[in-house]
Amino acid sequence: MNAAAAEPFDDVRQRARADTFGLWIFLMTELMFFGPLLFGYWFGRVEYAHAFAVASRHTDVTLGTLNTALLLSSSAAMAAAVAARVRRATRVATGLLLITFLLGCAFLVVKGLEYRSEWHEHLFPGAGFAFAGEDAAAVRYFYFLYFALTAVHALHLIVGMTLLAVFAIALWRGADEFGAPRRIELAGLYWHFVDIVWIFLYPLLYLLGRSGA
Amino acid sequence: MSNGTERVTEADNYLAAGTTLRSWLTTHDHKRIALLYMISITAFFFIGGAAAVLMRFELATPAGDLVSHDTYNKLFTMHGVIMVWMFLIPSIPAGLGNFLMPMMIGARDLAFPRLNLLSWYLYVGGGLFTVVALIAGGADTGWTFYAPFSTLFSNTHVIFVLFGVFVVGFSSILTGINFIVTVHMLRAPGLTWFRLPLFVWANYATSIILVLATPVLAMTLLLLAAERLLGVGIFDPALGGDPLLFQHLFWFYSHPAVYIMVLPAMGVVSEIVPCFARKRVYGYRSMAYAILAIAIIGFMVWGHHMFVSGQSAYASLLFSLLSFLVAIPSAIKVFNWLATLKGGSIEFAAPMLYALGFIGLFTLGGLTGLILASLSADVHLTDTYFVVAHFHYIMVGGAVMAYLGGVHFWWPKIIGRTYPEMWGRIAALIAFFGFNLTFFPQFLLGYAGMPRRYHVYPERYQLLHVLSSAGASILAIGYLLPLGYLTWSLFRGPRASSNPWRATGLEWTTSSPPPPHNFAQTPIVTEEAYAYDSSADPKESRA
Amino acid sequence: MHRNTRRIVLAWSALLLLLAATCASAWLPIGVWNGVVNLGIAALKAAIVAAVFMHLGASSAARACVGVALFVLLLIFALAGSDYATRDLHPAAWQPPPTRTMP
Amino acid sequence: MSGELLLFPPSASTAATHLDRLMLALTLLMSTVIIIVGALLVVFCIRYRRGARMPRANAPSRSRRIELIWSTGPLLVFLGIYAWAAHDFLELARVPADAMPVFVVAKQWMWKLEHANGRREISELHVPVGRPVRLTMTSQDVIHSFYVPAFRIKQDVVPGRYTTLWFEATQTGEYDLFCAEYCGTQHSLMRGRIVVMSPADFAAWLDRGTQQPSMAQRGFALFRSYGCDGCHGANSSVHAPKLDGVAGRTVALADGRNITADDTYLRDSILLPARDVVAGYAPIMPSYAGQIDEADLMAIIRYLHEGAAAQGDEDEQRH
Repeated sequence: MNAAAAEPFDDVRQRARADTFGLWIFLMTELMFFGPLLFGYWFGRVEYAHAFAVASRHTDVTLGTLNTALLLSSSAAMAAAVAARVRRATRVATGLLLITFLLGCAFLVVKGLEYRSEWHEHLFPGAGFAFAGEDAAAVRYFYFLYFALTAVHALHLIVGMTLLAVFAIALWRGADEFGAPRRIELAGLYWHFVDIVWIFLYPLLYLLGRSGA
Repeated sequence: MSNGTERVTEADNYLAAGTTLRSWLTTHDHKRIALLYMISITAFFFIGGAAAVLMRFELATPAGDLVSHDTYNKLFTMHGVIMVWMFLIPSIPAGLGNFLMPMMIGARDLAFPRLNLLSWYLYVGGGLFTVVALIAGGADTGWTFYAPFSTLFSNTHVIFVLFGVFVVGFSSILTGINFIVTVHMLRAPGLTWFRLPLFVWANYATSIILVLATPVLAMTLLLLAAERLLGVGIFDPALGGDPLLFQHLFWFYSHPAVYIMVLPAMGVVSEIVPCFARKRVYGYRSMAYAILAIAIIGFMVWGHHMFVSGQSAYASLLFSLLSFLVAIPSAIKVFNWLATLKGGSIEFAAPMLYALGFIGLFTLGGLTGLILASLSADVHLTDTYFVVAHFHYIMVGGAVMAYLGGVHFWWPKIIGRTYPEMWGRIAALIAFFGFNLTFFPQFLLGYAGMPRRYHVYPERYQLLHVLSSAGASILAIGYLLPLGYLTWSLFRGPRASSNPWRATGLEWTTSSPPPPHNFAQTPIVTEEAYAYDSSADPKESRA
Repeated sequence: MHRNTRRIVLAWSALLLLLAATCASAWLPIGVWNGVVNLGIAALKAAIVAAVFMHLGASSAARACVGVALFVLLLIFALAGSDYATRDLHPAAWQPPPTRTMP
Repeated sequence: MSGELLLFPPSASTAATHLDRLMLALTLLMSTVIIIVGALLVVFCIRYRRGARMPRANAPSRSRRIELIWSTGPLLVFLGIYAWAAHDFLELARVPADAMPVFVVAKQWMWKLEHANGRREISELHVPVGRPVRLTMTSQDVIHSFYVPAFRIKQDVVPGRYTTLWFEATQTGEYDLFCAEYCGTQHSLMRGRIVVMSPADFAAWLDRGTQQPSMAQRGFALFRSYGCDGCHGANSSVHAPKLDGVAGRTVALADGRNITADDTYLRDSILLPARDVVAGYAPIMPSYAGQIDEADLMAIIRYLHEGAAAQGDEDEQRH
């Protein structure tokens, strides 16, 4: 009796439903993980409404919109990859996984560019924070949340991208068992969750106060 | 259901299924992982307990003559952190729950066996890391880590302790996911939701809290560490933040956490009382709904920790009302346990003594909780020993009593040997008496105005402190006894039959200790849980 | 074009259109309604991703999961929010004491 | 305080009498419930122990009526307790208008208190009996908590904002002051005394203090020494808002909002002038964050409250 896992499920279909349900619960824990940051944002927006509007006008909305488009497209590519894998069109699925991975890389590159320009403008909320306008403390509070939210999101994105890379390489090398359709589906669920988080971060961090209200 | 009483041959017994250390450390068997958990939980319990005993000796005298201010502050932080995260939260869900959940629903194992092993490694890794940090320098912030003291003014190993607790948090999350999926998808045929034992209900509701509240703690501790390391954050008033923001986020986790600690204990008591009263539990359906109600309303009451913290008066009114509502399901459960006793045929075995002790002490703890939920009383009593006594009545009087009761009740099933019954009863009585002598004087101390976390105190409180310290040493004996005779029973206890207490429940239908895959073939469930009949006079004596 | 792929492309174009809409609406001087419109569109986009890409419609257990999690998440905003909404004293600026003791 | 066994702290304030009445009722209620539950537990255990000849045939295992009673019953009792306690709590929250102001600055491990006429005390507070006293408190470092068991009052002192607390002593004597929120190494030494005196003794004590200017006068001196009057003075050429009588007035801000200039707003404007700029003025005021001590800040704000009276008035200003 080796230490192999006793297979608690009788059939593979039930195993797949359990994995999906388990992953959905995990995604909900990730949602709660973003909770405190979102509440910190809500607190800042209520207490320092004016300063938040001023600060968010300093974020680069074109790069933000571009990033959102990239991530939405990567989500679509991922969904197509999952559909292809389920249809056993492995070649197509591998290609689409690669496209999703590249779109993820593009997102990180654009994000890196944004970070670099904000670093030069001394907007990083560390010791070197310098903001000419009024109420620098509240602007610094906004920028802490901006960097915290985008950094935690980027971290989750990187985890998703490594998953994609591993599956793409496995399928490329023909390891059909490792790259089973239900596993690709699970990776897809995780990727779509990371995309949904960004869908909400985009208006909060980039579109607030654009209209000068 | 076959009521096999034949002795278990060496071969098909999960304990003998591999004796090398590697077989234990890489096991996927939920029963072995449960044992690994119970060993590490017991070790952490006695480390935290040692810190408590040291504090009680220090507090026997008004002057700070045993340990310095700093050491005392580090002691109560160590006691808090270890007892909350390393003992109370994992004890019943991860210890007993891991062993029993699959067996009670007729499954071969949890839904994700490998994830279960990972959660143990996260628990032991995070736990050891925290204990080393606490001993090697310690943190003096209290287990509540209030900002801005923990972020700007404490110069101790706060970051290490935060990281340790952060890792242990993920172990709870994984256990929660495992339990929820298992209860939903792996129930034996015929085992509908309302035929589940209440222990399964309790752990299911606890898993919902674990899964939803622990991530909030993880992010809050991360923000605290960021503020302490990088000087950036949302809690530092100089940076536009608000210290009460930390308290809101911390208590949003920590109040549901106290329900994580007490709900499984209620589940254990709901198993023990019907078995030793030989009677079906009273109002099974309302008990199940009460468990779910506690889990959900438990998320809405955290503001009663902040009545005097500068929170707005209107929010305090709202939280006080919600805190009174969450007390209703607990009251219903106590009445149902009492009603189960009526008309039963009660046997006072050790598990039953622990369960009866739980009912009494949990009721007193709950009632004093109501006093603290009353707004004007809380203004006087919060942050005093009244609060310390209240939550120890629920945690030690409730959760620890139920944990010990559960360990004694399922010991024959887990180890395959019985413990010395007389010693079991003596230990339960000593623990009950020692507990009351330790914590009842603290209610009086609290009302007399003795603040919490005080290293030195005015002389007029000394007599009550001496009583409490005396009680603490008796309580320590009450906890060391089981360590003694249970270890003896491990090696030389008489072999146990598969159902020594003639209890209902699927875990008792298989052999003791159970085979690696629990059941020869998956059992079919045909009737309600707790099919006891107190009028049938017990003929054959217990094996 | 495979039936499934057509649904995905359709959803993708809807998402991009909504992105353009929310971005454009940000410049309309409609005051507080900006926030409402932006978050509304974001919720719509999230719903599309969840329904079409994640097949949330298929499993009721997952829907229950999302419902409970959102409810509990909103509890933080509702109850802690009630404190901040009704707290009379605004947080005054705090100045670190002249001699700051960093660890 | 002698070391005898103390079960009940002295009841020396209006809040204490209300609280003791509530506590008596709660203790009686809770002890009856615990006695009933305990008695039922013991009686059932004895009567229905194994081997006792008792009728056990058809013990019911659920009854909707009983379960309804024992859930709505406690609910009604709980709502009653809630209403009573909430009423007392709201009384604690409403500060009487004629309360004597005392300013408290909590600092790691000591209390600095200051009366309106400038008399300062460290970890001791002298108050007259029978007169409401309002404490305006802030902290210079971590969260502390002003706790007087004899008055049954407690309020956390949070850095970054003012918290208020009021009491009315009903009995002369000396009572303990504790810090109830853990605040670091010597948290248990951050204790003090509240000395309640008769009004006459208090007035004498207030004067006998070392002759020093009233708080408002000290505030005026600071107002000058920090150069505030350079811009805000009556005859200054700089375009800055005039401050006489500003405290309590509604101020129109540059971004269209108008707020009442309470203590917090005045304090904000000194430390973060650029946040709420007054309409019609440029944000050119330098920030004084990190330069003015909390106690001096309170003195300046006190001066802004009393305005011109404090400038010319040399003799003792009794409040």
